[in-house]
Order: sequence, then C-alpha cells, then structure tokens
Amino acid sequence: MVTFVLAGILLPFLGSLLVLILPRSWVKATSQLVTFAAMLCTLFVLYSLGMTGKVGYTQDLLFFGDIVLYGVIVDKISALLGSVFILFGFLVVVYSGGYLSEKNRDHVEHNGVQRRYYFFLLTFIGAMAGLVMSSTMLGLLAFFELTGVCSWGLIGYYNDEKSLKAALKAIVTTELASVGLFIATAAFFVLTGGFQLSAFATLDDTIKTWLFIGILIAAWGKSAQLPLHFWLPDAMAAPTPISAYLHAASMVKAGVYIFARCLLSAGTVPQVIGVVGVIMAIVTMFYGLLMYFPQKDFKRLLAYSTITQLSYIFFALSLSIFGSATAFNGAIAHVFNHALGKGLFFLVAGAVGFSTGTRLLPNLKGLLKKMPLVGICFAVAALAVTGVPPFNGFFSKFTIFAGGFEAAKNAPLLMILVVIAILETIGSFAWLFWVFSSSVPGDSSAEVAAASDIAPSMKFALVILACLALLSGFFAMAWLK
Amino acid sequence: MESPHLIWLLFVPLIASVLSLIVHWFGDFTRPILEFLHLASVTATLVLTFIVAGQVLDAGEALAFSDWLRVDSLGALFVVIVGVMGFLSGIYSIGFTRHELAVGYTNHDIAIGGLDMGRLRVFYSLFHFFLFTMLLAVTSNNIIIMWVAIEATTLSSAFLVGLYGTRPALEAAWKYVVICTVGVAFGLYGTILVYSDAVNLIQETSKASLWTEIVKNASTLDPTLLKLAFVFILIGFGTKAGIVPMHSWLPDTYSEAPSPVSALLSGVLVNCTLFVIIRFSIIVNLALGTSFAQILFLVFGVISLAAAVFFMMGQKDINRLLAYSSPENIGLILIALGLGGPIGILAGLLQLVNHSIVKTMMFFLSGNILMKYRSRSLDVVKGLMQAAPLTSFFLLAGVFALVGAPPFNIFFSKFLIVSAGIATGYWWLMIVCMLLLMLAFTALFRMGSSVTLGQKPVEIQNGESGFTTLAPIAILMVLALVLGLFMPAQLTDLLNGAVEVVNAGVTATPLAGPNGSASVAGPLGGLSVESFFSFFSGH
Amino acid sequence: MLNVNLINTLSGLLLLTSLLVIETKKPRQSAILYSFQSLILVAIFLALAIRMEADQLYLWAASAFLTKVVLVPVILYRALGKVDQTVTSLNTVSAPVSVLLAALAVVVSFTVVSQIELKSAADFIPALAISVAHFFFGQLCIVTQRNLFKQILGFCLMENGSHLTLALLAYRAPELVEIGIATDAVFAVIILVALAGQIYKRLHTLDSAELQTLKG
Amino acid sequence: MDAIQLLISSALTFAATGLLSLLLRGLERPARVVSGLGGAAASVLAFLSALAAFVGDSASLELTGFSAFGRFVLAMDGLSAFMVGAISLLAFAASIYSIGYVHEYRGRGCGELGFFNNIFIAAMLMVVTVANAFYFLIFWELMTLASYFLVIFEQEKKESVSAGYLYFLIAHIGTALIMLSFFILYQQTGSFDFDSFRNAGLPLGIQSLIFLLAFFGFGAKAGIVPLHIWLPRAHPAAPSHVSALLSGVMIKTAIYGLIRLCVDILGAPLWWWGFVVLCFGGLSALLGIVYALDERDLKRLLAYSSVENVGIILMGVGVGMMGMSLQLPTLAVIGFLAALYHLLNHAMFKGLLFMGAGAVVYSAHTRNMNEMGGLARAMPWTSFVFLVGAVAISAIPPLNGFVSEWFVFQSLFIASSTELGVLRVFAPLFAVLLGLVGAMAAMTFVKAYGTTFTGQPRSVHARDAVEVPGSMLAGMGALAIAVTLLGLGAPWVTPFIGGVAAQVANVPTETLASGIQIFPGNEAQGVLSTPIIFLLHAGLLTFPLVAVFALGGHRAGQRVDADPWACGYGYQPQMGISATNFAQPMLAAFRPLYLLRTLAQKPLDGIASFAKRFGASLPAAEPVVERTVSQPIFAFVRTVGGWVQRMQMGDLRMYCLYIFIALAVLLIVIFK
Repeated sequence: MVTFVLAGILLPFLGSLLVLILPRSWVKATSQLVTFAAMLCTLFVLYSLGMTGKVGYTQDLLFFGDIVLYGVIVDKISALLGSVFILFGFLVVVYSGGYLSEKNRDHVEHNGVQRRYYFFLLTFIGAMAGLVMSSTMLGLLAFFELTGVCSWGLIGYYNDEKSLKAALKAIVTTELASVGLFIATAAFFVLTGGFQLSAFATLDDTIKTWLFIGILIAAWGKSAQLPLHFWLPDAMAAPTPISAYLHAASMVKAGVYIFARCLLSAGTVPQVIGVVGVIMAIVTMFYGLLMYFPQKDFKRLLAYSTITQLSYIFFALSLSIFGSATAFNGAIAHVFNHALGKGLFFLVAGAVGFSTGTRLLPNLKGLLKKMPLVGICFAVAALAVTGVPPFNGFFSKFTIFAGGFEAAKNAPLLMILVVIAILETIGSFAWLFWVFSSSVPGDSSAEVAAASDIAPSMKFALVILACLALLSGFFAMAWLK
Repeated sequence: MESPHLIWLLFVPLIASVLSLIVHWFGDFTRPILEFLHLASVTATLVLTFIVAGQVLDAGEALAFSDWLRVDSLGALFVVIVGVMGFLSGIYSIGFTRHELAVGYTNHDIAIGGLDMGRLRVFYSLFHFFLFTMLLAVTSNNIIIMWVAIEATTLSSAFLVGLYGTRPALEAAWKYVVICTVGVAFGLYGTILVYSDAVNLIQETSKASLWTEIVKNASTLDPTLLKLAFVFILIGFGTKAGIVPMHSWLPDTYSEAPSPVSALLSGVLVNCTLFVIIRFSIIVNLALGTSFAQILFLVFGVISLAAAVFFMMGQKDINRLLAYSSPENIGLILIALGLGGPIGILAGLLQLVNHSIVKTMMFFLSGNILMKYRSRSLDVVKGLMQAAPLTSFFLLAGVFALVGAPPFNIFFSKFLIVSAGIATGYWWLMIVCMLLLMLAFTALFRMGSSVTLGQKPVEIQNGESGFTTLAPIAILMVLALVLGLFMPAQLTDLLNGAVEVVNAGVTATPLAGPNGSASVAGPLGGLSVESFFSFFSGH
Repeated sequence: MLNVNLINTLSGLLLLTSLLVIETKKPRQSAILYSFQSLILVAIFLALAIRMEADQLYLWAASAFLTKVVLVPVILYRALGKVDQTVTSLNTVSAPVSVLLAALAVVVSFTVVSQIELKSAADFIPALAISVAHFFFGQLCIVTQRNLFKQILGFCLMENGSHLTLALLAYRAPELVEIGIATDAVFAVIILVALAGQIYKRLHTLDSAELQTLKG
Repeated sequence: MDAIQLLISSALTFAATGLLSLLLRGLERPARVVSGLGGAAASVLAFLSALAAFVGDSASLELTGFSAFGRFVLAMDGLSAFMVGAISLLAFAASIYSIGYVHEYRGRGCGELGFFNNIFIAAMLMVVTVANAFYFLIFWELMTLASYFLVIFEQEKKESVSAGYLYFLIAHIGTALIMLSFFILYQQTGSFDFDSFRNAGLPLGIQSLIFLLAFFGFGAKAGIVPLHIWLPRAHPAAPSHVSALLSGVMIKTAIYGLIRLCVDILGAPLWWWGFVVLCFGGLSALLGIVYALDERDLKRLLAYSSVENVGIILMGVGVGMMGMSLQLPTLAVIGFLAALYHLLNHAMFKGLLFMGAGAVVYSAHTRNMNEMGGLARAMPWTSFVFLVGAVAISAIPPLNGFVSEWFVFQSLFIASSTELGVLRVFAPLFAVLLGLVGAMAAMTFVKAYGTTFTGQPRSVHARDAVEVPGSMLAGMGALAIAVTLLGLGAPWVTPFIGGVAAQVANVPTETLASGIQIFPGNEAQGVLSTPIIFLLHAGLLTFPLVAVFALGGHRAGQRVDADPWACGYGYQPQMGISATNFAQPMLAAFRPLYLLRTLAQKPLDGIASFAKRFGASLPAAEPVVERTVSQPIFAFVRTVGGWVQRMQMGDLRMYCLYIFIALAVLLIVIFK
C-alpha cells in the first residue's frame, strides 16, 4: 500500500523532471498523464483504506541512523485530503491545458505551452501530497517550504511587474511565517530527539504551548489569516487555474493541515492555544467578510472568501481543543469540501475571464444566457461555498457549528463566538449570492454577449468539479463518521 | 601516516603555475596547451585530494615534511573542498576564459572588460598558485606557515581580482590587497603571540610552531596572552574570512573579479581562513575553556549575519548581492560554532560545506549571466528565462538552495544550526537569526525573480553559454541536492572526525556510536548514517 | 650582556621614526626614513641576540637587513621615481591629530601589554608595548594617508611592529619561520607596488580618495 | 405498501420525473408532460401514503445515515400525514395544471422548470416527514433552493431576480435561526433526533430561547409581518403553478415546523409563547389583507392575501398553544383544529386562485388588474373556478374558507372565557380583528374578481384573451372541487383533522364528535354543519326572490340591454371600477396602516445609506494591515539597510579603521 502512497507523491515529481526534459509538444500530455496516474494511486489508497476499516498506519521511510526523517502516515485524514489535493491537481492540469492558450482573452500576451508552469505545478502537487502524507515534523516543514517556493514560481508566471511583486510578497510573507514552524520543528527535534509526530503527545503542556504558537504562526501565514493575510488577494495575479489550486484548494490548506496534524498527534492541547486560535479566527472571519464588499475583481472577492473559509477551519480546529471531536471532523471535512467548492468557483472565474476577457464583476451580467455551463457551475460553486445543502459546504459548516456547540457546553463564552460565526456565514451568503444574482441570471452585458467559447478541457474540469461539489459533502461526512 | 601524496598535492598546482607562465613560447598553441596543462593540474589535484582524504579516513591523519604538513579529519574536509571546488572552477574557467578572450581586452575605461593572451597566461598561472596557497593553508601544521599561506593567498589572488585591468577592477584589487594584508598582519600578530607563548613551554623549539604540539601543551599556555592573541587572530583572519566589520573588501572584490575567481574566493578561500580560525579556537578552548571563543564567535556571527542581510536589501548588483551573502553565511557558521557542542560544530561545518557548494555555483551562474549580458545590474539583466532557460533554471534552483529551501542542502544545515541553538538555550537568538535570514531570503528572491523573469533586453541573443560553463553548475546542483537528501558515508565520517577534532578540547567523550555505516531502509533505500545524528538521539 | 634599557630605548626610537615616516610629505623621503627605521630594527635584533644569546637572531638581523633596509626601500624608491609626485602629500587628518592618535595607540598598547605575564618578556614590557604601538602606527598611516605609496609604507610599519614582537617573544623560532614572514612581506610590497603602478598607469592617480567608485 | 414506502416512492417519482424532465430539456413538450404527469402520479402516491398513515398506525423508517448526526428517520404521525395530504392535493392539481401552463415558457427552459418544480415538491414532502433535525435542515434548505430557482425562473425580469435574492436571503436567515434552536437542543441532548429532543428536559429559559429562535426562523419562511417582505415579491415572480405551491403549501411547512418544534417537541409549556404567536398572527392577518386590498397586481394581491391567511393560521396555532400551556385540552384542540383546517383550506383555495391568476396571465399576458376586465366572457371556465376560489377565501359559506375561519372564531371565543386575564382581554379583540379581516378579504376578492373578469376589457391584452387549455382547467377544477368538498364535507373532515389536532395537543381524540349538529352538546364538540348553514343561507337568498316574485316587482328583474350612461359621455372602459379606485375608500380609512409602510421605510433607508457609506469606507480599510504593519516594518528595514549600507562608502581608509575599531573595542571589552 505504501508503494501507492509513494507513487502518489513521487509521480508528480517525476513528471516535473520529465516536463523539463521532454519536447515541448509533449509537456501537456505528460503532465496530464502523470497527475492522472498519481490520482489513481491516491484514490486506490483511499479506497483500500476504506475497505480495511479505515485503520490508519504509519510507515517510516527515510532515516538518519535511528532517526526517522520522513515517513508516511495513512489514516482517514491524510488519505482523504491527499486524494482530494491530487485529484484537484489533475483537474487543474487538465483545465490548464485549455486555459493556457492564445484564445485566452484574459491574458492575450500568452505564448504557448510553458515548461515552467507545468514544472512548478507538478512539483507543487508532489509537495502537497508529501506534506499531507508526512508522519514527521521535518516532512511537514520541508514540504511546507517547498510549496511556498512553487507558489512563488506560479504566481509570477505572467512575468509582469504586478505578478512578480505579488509573488515576492506571497513568498516572503509565508516564509516569514514559516519561521515559526522552523523553530518549532527544531525545538521538537531537540526535545524529543526525533521528528516523529507521535512523540508530540509525550511533551509537557508548556512546551506544547510554545510549539503550537510556532506552528500557528506558520499556519496563519500560509493560510492567509490576519495579520498575514495580505498576500493572498494580491496573489490573484496568478493564472486562474493556479489561484484555484493553490489559493483555494491546496496550498492555503497546508497551514491548517499542519495545525490539524499536530493537534491530532498532540493529544491534549493547552486551552490557551484554543483561545488564541478561536479569537484570531473570528477576527479574520469578520475582516474577510467586510472586505467582500468593496471588491470589484471577481478573483479578489474569491480570495477574501477563501480567507474567511480558512478561518472557519481554524475556528473549528481551535474548538476541537476544547474537546469536540466533531469540530475537528468538521474542519477536515471543510478542508475537503472547500477545496472542491472554492476550486470550482475559481475555475469558473477563470472560464469567465477566458471567454470574456474581464474579471470585473460590474461587467459580468447574464452569464447563464451566454454560457449555460459556466452559469450553472457558478451557481453550484456559490451554493457550495456559502453552505447551502445539498452542496458540500453545508455539511462541513454544520459539523463545525455542531462541534462549536459541543465545545461550548464546557465553555459557555464560546457560544457567543459560534453564533458570531453563524452570523458571518449569513453575511457571506448574502454577499456571494448577491454577486451571483447580479451576474448569472438575466440579460447579458456587452462583455458577456461577446464571449467566446471555453475549451473542452475546461468544460471537463468544470463538470467534474460541479458534480463533486454536490457529492463530496456526503462523502466527506460519511468518511469521517 | 607519512603521505607522499600530500606533497604531490601541493606540488602539482605549484608546478602547473610555473609552467603556465612560460608556455607562451609555443605561439599559436599557447591556449590549447595552457588549457591542457590547466585541466591536467586540476584533475590531478582533485584525485590527490581524494587520495589524501582516503588516507585520513583510513589512518586518522596524513603527514609530510616531518609533521610540517598534516591533514587530519578537519583538514581533509577542507582539502576536499579545495580540491572539488578547484576542479570545478577549473573546468568552468576554460569556457569562461574562452568567451572573455573572444570579447578581447580593451584599454578603454569600461565597466567590464575582456582578456588577452597575456592576461590569460597570468590567469592560469595565478589560478594554480592560488590553489597551491589555499592547499598549503589547510595542510600546514605549522601555525606560522599557515599565516604565510593565508597571506600568500591574498597576494596570489590580487592580480586575479584585477585581471580585467579596468578602473573598478583595479580599485577592487587595491582594496582587496591592502585590507587583507593589513588584516592578516593582525593575524600575524596573533600567531606570533601564540607561538611566543608556546616556545617558552616546548623544549624543542623547532616544534613549538607546530599546531599539534601547541594543542598538546595548550592547558599550560598563558591565558591572558592567549586571549590577546585570539582577538588578533579573529580580527586578522576574520578580515580574510569576511566577518563584519572587517568584510569591506569583499563585495568589491567578488563583484569585480572574473567569475571563476569570485567562486574560488567566496567558496573556498573564505573556508580556508575559517579553518585557521577554527584551528586556533581549538587551542583557545583547551586553554581557556570554550566560553571565550564561543562568545566571540557568537557576537561576530550575529553582527555578520545582521549587517550582511541589511547590505543585501536593495542591492542592485547581482555579484555584490551574492558577495554579501557570504558574510551572512559566515555569520551563520560562526553562530553555529559559537553555540558549540557537537551539534553546533557539526552544523557549522556542514553549513560551511554547503555554503561553499552553493555559493560557488551561484558565482558560476553570475559568470554566465555576465557573459551573456555584459552587465551585473538587476536593471539590465532580465528575462533570462527567455534568453537561456537552462541557466535560468539553475539560477532559480541556486537561489532556492542559497535561501535554504528544501530539498537543498542548506536547508538541513540551517535546521541543524537552529536545533543546536535551541538545544543550548538560545531560543531568542535563533528567532532573531531566522528573521534576519528572511531579509536575505527576500533579497535573493527578488534577485532571482528579477533576473529570470521579466522581459529580456531586445539586443540579447537567445542561447546557453556552453558545456564547460554549465556542466560544473550542474554538478554542483546535483551535489547540493544529494547533500540535501542523503549524506554519503565518507563525508559523514569526515564530518564526524572533524567534529571530534574541533570538539577535542571540550568534552572528554568522543562522539557516541560506531562509525557511519550505510544501511538500506524502506523502498527509497535511504542511506542511513548512524553516527551522524545519533548523538542527539541519545541526548 | 646588554642593558635592557638599550633595547627599550631603541624601540622608542623606532616609534619616533615611524611618526616621521607617516608625517613626511614626500613619499621618497618616507622610503628613506623607513630604511633608516629598519636599520634600528636590525640593531634591536642584534642587541637582543647578544642579550638573549640567541643565535638565530643574527640570522634574523641579516635577513631583516637585506629585506627591510635594502630591498623594500629600493623597490619603493624606484617605483616612486616613475610616478608623479604632486599628489603625494595628501592626508586625511592634520599632523597634530595623527600624533595625538599615535599617542593614544601607545597608551592603549601599554595598558594591554602590562597585563601580560610572560616570564620571558618581563624585561621587555616597554619594548613589547612599543612593538604593539608600532603596529598600530602602521595602521594609523594607512588610515590617515591618501597616497597609495604611503599606505604601502603603513603596511611595512605594521610588519616591522610584528617583527619586533616576534623577536622579543619568540627569538628562538626556527629561521625558516622568520624567512617565510620576511619573504611574504617583501612579496606583499612588490605586489602592492605593482598594483599601485598599474593603477597609476591606468587611472593616473595615486590618491586613494579617487578609488571610491565601488560602494554600497 | 405502508405509508412510508408510499411516501418514499412518491418522493422518488418526483425526483425521477424531475431529472427526466431535465434530461429532456431539449424537447420541451415531452419534458412538460413527463414532469406534469409524473408529478401528478407522484402526488397520488403521496396522497395514498397520507391516507395509509391515517388508516394504519403511525409509521416510521430508520436508516443509518451517512453523517455522524444520527439516523435518517422518516416518521408519519398524524401531523406529518396531514401535511403530506395537503401537499399532495395541491401538488396534484399543480402538476396537471402545469402540463398546459408551462407551454407559456417554451424556449425558456421547460425542462429545468419541471426539474426544479418536482424537486421542490419532493423536498417539501421530506421536510414534513423527516424526524431528524440534521436531515430536516437539509431538506428545508433544498426546498428553499429549488423554489429559489423557480422564483428567478423569469430571469429576464430584474425584479424576479431581486425578489428571488430577497427570498433566499430571508429564508437563509430563518434557517440559521432554526439551526440555532436545533443546536441548542443538540448541545443538551447530544443528538439531532426529534425523539431525543422530546426528552431534553431543558430549563424553561432555554426552552423559551429555542421557541423565539424557532418562531422567527419559521416565521421568516411563513411570511409573518414584519418578515413577510419577500413574500409579495417572490410568490408572484414564479410561474403560477409554482406560486400556487409556494403560497399554498411551502409557507405552511413553516407552520408545520413551528408546531413540530414548539408544540410537539417542547410541548408549549408557557402561555406567552402562544400569545406571541397569536399577536403576530393577528398583526399579519390585518396588515396582510390591508396591503392586499391596495394591490393592483393580481398575483401580488394573492401573495399579500397569503400573509393574511398565514396570520389566521397562526392565530389558531397561538390559541392552541395557549390551550396547551393552560392545560385546557379543548381550547388546544380547537385551536390546532382551526389552524390545520385553515392551513389545508388555504392550500386549496390559494392554489386555485394562483392558478386562476396564472390562467389569466397565460391568456392576457399581464398581471396588472387595471389592464384586465371582462375576461369572464372570454374565459368562462377560468372565471368560474376563480369565483369559487374567491368565494372560499372570503369565508363565505358553504365553501371551506368559512369553515376554518369559523373554527378560529370559536377558538377565540373559548379562549376569552379562560381564567387567564390576558386572554380574557385580548381574545375578543382578536375575534373582532378577525371579523374585520374577513370583511376586508371579501372586499379584496370582490375587487380581484370584479376588476379581472367583469366589466369591459381595459386593454388589448384583455380583449384578445382566450380560454386556457384543458389541462389547466382540469387542475383548477380539481381544486375547485376540493374547495367545495372541504366546505360541504366539513362534518366528515373535521374529525380527521381534529384527530390530528388532538394528537398535536397530546390529548385523547374522543372529545371531538362528528355529525350534523347545530347545537353541540358540549364545547368540545364545536363542530358546525356546513350543509345546514348552506341551506340557511340558500334560504335567506330565496327569501328576496320570493318576495320580488310575490310582490310583482318582475320589472326589476328585466334585463335592459343598452349602453351604460355616463353623465353624457360615451362609456369608456376606464370609467369602470378598476383595482385602484375600488379600494380608494379603504385606503383612506386605513391610512395609518399604510403609513406604516412609509414609516418603516425611513429607518430602512437610514440603514441602507449607512451601509452604503460604510461600504464606501471599506476600500480604504482593505490595505490597513499592510499600511500599519507590513509597510512600516519594510520601511524600517529599508532605513536600517540604508544606514548599514552607508558603512560601505567606498573609502579604503575607513575600511581599515573599521578593523582597527573592531580590534580596539574587543581589546577594551576583554581587557577593560
């Protein structure tokens, strides 16, 4: 089984090397093939884990002496998230095949297939898989930083002043934050004499607190939480499939994932971490909500939405510190669901940009008339993200809130925060749905009326994701039950 | 163990140096012969370094000239660095000088010049002499000769730095020579102080200048004098090593010298001077306890790191930026040494090795850029991705490696340094260092993105710079990756031995565990080196 | 047996000559003064050789005479003959200030040296302090003088200082060591002079203040 | 098959035919027929399920759900069965009706319409039968979602889209409130099953909190004043058979939810709960009808009337709840009986009326009553069934509206004789209010029918109108028959509903008797015989006829066939009574109530302008973290960098000095 896990991690890396070597005309197909194979591997891991009663296992792989540097952990969480990250990676690679072309009106200056794009993208997919599957702190740290580096290459893809600046901002901010993880990992190593996460539980509370503060700082930076959030809206200078993958589905989840993974390994965690996490999450949530309103750029709006959704995940994870397993499951489910929902939303934004050449919301009217598929996917994405059943967002949000109420049983003050979070979800809904109402139905605006058709590969990705956005909520909930 | 190879190791470059000067008798064949001689010499040197290192691994040390030359594990580590980097620089030089010859030497006062045949001869001759002096510095057991060798490195490289003969090159060369000779004069002073102290204790005066003898008698040396001496040594050799605030020659020199020379200066020479400082610190540790040298190391390490990263901010010149990255890394190494203990020393030495690999590669790359753009300014050098994709790929990878991104080697040494800091209780210092490193990170990343991306100037032709200039880069790149992912057992043994040597005076118990042995574990077949990390696992 | 005071006095003389080397306006004169100073150094070596009964020091004296009294001044003198003398008298600080700084260097040196307890050097504390101070004088020369050749002379002064220390503290060192140091110094001077010559040829200046294009 | 199996097969049929319709979207006619006939068949199944539940014992089904939040439980008790019955009746009619009606939407996505419509009905069926809060919420939102798409179906109209948005938003807020109330219960019980909620044993304070949350949560969906604002916009925006479903049953699911949670589960322990419900019911009834009267848009008028009727239903619920808390079983049963009966009745006649309005729109292509007139001639059948609906909604015997309002009156009368002081004061007042509302409702529908179907056509549309297709007439006809039967058959229907009410009120069912009685033996047998009342009324009607005939005034009955005389001018259609001028006197009389709307507008405007200003200031707030944190840090670093870089000024001598200073400092520090 570990072979398949490893194949899921290493195939994308292999692909990234192949992309550099192979002729230019093979690049696209190679990338798609490799990610498809990786996806099959991880899905098989998921399937077989499900068949064997979801009993997790760890396999150490890389040693220095008796110290495990890297190993894989396959459990409910890593198998679930690993498969969704790679699956989405595959879809993004497919989507990119159509998106990166001369027909793209959003970026007319584009010149053909670029190795760099696929190289960074595939490396990123591999790194993300490696991160999720890691059973050691060192693995988390190394892949955490690697994802940052890849994101730099991808954000700056278009080579203009703006995107380069955004790329630098993103990498500097996230790397600055990752200092926290770096120090925490080093301390962990010094204190436990190894890197295995399983040793986390043996540490005493004071040390745990400090380690978690380091981890949280890194996680906040990566997951664009206040006050390290500002890189994410600017990172929208990236090609849209990248925004979909990195800034909605996977990379920003790296932060929450390490937090979750460490929480899981640590057993009991001092409540002060929970308090800090909950408060920061609520503050970010509301900040993100307020920032919805002035946004004219579709993608920036989505970026802020991502920020708030990530705060939900932080919120839930912090709640789990107060003793609610439900909240933890909710957080994991939300990682899963939001990846698909928000990913779809971004891909819709990409499709809109592709065919109309604009991402400005005031110019987008009547998408449904001109581009029914995009319009429908828009609706699905909006519903999924805002948490309307039967779309996936609802299930995880509901679980989070239920977990919040569970946790609030012991700490009544939390109740207020949970209610605030529910208020935020209404606000989120109100605005995103307003955007939906004003851009999807009705008569087309000039820009939309003049839209071109989107590429078949983009349609493929959109349809698959729309279906997943409908089904994944049930799946995640059942899987984590 | 007496080692004739050690003697040959020194003589080969010396002979090559002399021969290079006289080959112009061959007229039209001068260049091929020069190149052949050059290749033969660097290859021989490389082979000899490996042989010597092998002997050290087998026997613990290699001796020659009645103990005046001695290579132990610590020395072998540095010898290998000199050998490998010398070899790669040698390969790179061929392509580089050919290109520069094609550009041609001009008498005009321009920023970046080319070469003519005469200068080429000087280049090759001094190149080997430079190599010789560095090898002498790291193989000498005699502290005075050590000093002589270091001083000689300055003198031999002075004309290399000023090779282009342009105004900035000459200015840089002048500054380099004056500051370094002044600095190294301090070193001489310190060396003399140590020696004069030792000479009073050691009956056999001819042996009083031998490092091994001084170490044996270290505990009886006069503490005050030793303190004084070490201050002079640190300041003196620190000048050469580029420790802030004695670093000031460094950016000028690195930026104006021909790229292979810059690579050697930053990748090797710095290490050689650090080697001398480490040698003396061992004596000091034995005599005064560890805290004296460690505190000095820490202080200068932090100062170097902090100042360097601020120098790097907003730097517009690629080479100067890379140059300032040297004090940054030296600072890290010093901090690691200052933290002390096996982990700290190991981390420091590892960082030293890694830095020299990556920095050499970066200077090669900057040489390639220079060949293509005839400029080092970030305002001019843009769009390398279009102009030379492979170079640009290497450059990016180099930047990642230099900032310590995984899976490159510096990531791990950086990690070890921070671990060492935390293990010794310097939490806050480590956080400060990491934050400072972020600035370096920013600066390097800005450089990387500015150079590789963006729109290239219209007049620049597309195309790579040739095999001989790319192959060494590729090799270094592979090295950086390999050392990031696995650690060859031989290197581990060398490092272990070196740590033992450095640590000798401090802890009575040497490193725990058996010598490194490779074992295969897991489907990846990860090389397992037991002793490497075992001293932390056993606390 | 020579009186210790002789050695100390000679050392004091050394200081005086260094000041002269630094402050003399014309580099050629400085070169000559340097030669004279080296001669005093040779005298100290001889005196030490007699007092310490150290035979090696005779050899030292000989090699020092050869290199410092003859070779280096000649090289400098000849090189200076080829350059324009107009820019020679530039300096950064006025003479009184540099004398003051020199005095400071002497005080610092005495303070530091007085803490050292070396039984072999107990008699020569003043000489030792002076040798340290002399070393600093060289530094002072480099810092205060803008002429490249004066800076070379500054380096030579530092060399002399360290040489004296070596002789005072480690007179029993093998000849090879001494020769190594001396040769290195000579080579250093040769290379510095050559470089300075190149700079003069290419840039037509000997003013180090004009070598300030590389910064930041 | 038992009730649950029938129900599930019904729901699946709805879903399947909906999906089929979606798949057939390219071919509109088959899509229309599949969704319509399939919906009708599914409705029959659902109705059978309700019947089976009434006949057999209460049935339930449990499945281990996919979530951690408990099992998937479907339970058919009396209340659920009643709701299923109500939904299925209306759904049947609407489905039949839709076959013809959807033709109006050709080329605009008939397939999608069928899909959403059938999913919507299926979701409603599940909402009223599912017995787990988690699944309840899922179906609840699914219902909202499907109906949202139906509301914005005419997406070309801006107001449709904005109405849909408003609807969805308020519904979502309501859902959040409901969810909160469920969460509180979950927190205490650790389960989302309704069964476990029943045993929660919460403190009354928390129970009251749950009640308030649930009341406003469900109230938002039910359209109680002041949460009704979406209703008159959203309901008319949808295609008419959907409007019928929305007004007829969807808003009743909220009533169901309220009863389920506050009465069935919590047991309505405090009297003021019921009073709150009663008050909001009264308010809604009054304002709803007042606004309806003012409306000239036929479908909006009907929508406002729905607000009124929800108010009436809530009055019944309120009384019933108070009866429970005061432990007066009779009052409780009568109250709930009234509520449920009116719920069913309203479903029927409001469905009928909306469909009638749809038929008018179908033919006349306008919703503005001022542009109608004289349609009775062109569309006699439509006119007739609309008249039936109008009579029923005006609570005129013998049709069903009268029956249920009568029960409401009766419940209020009984309430006024309880010992609770508040009730003694307010119950009569509410009875009076109900009377007033009834009168105005009659007036409203006189206006609606009159201006639409009688007089002269007031526009080209109206003149060119023709009768609608048979399927639409069949759908409406079915409802007309139901309306009549529910009215005339009240004595036989009442015990059924009474049984449900008793079950809701948790009292034995025997207290209610059935049969034709004018004077019930005890107050519990508060059953009226509509046939007798009908006979009485008919008798009263025959009296003037007989009088005229007997007194020889036969001229009065003579038909004069001449042009109307209009003060010397030729008669113009505009001179006839129109929707606007008809209500003029009432507008004057109820000016304060209408002023409420304008008054409420002011704070709303204030909020809106504040929001606008706030929103305008947000862009400035966006980079605030950057400006206050990261940029200053960056600037600081740059400044420091500048200082440091000044060290490297290019002067060799200074560089040497640095070395010297470093040495000196070290020496001084170490050697003091």
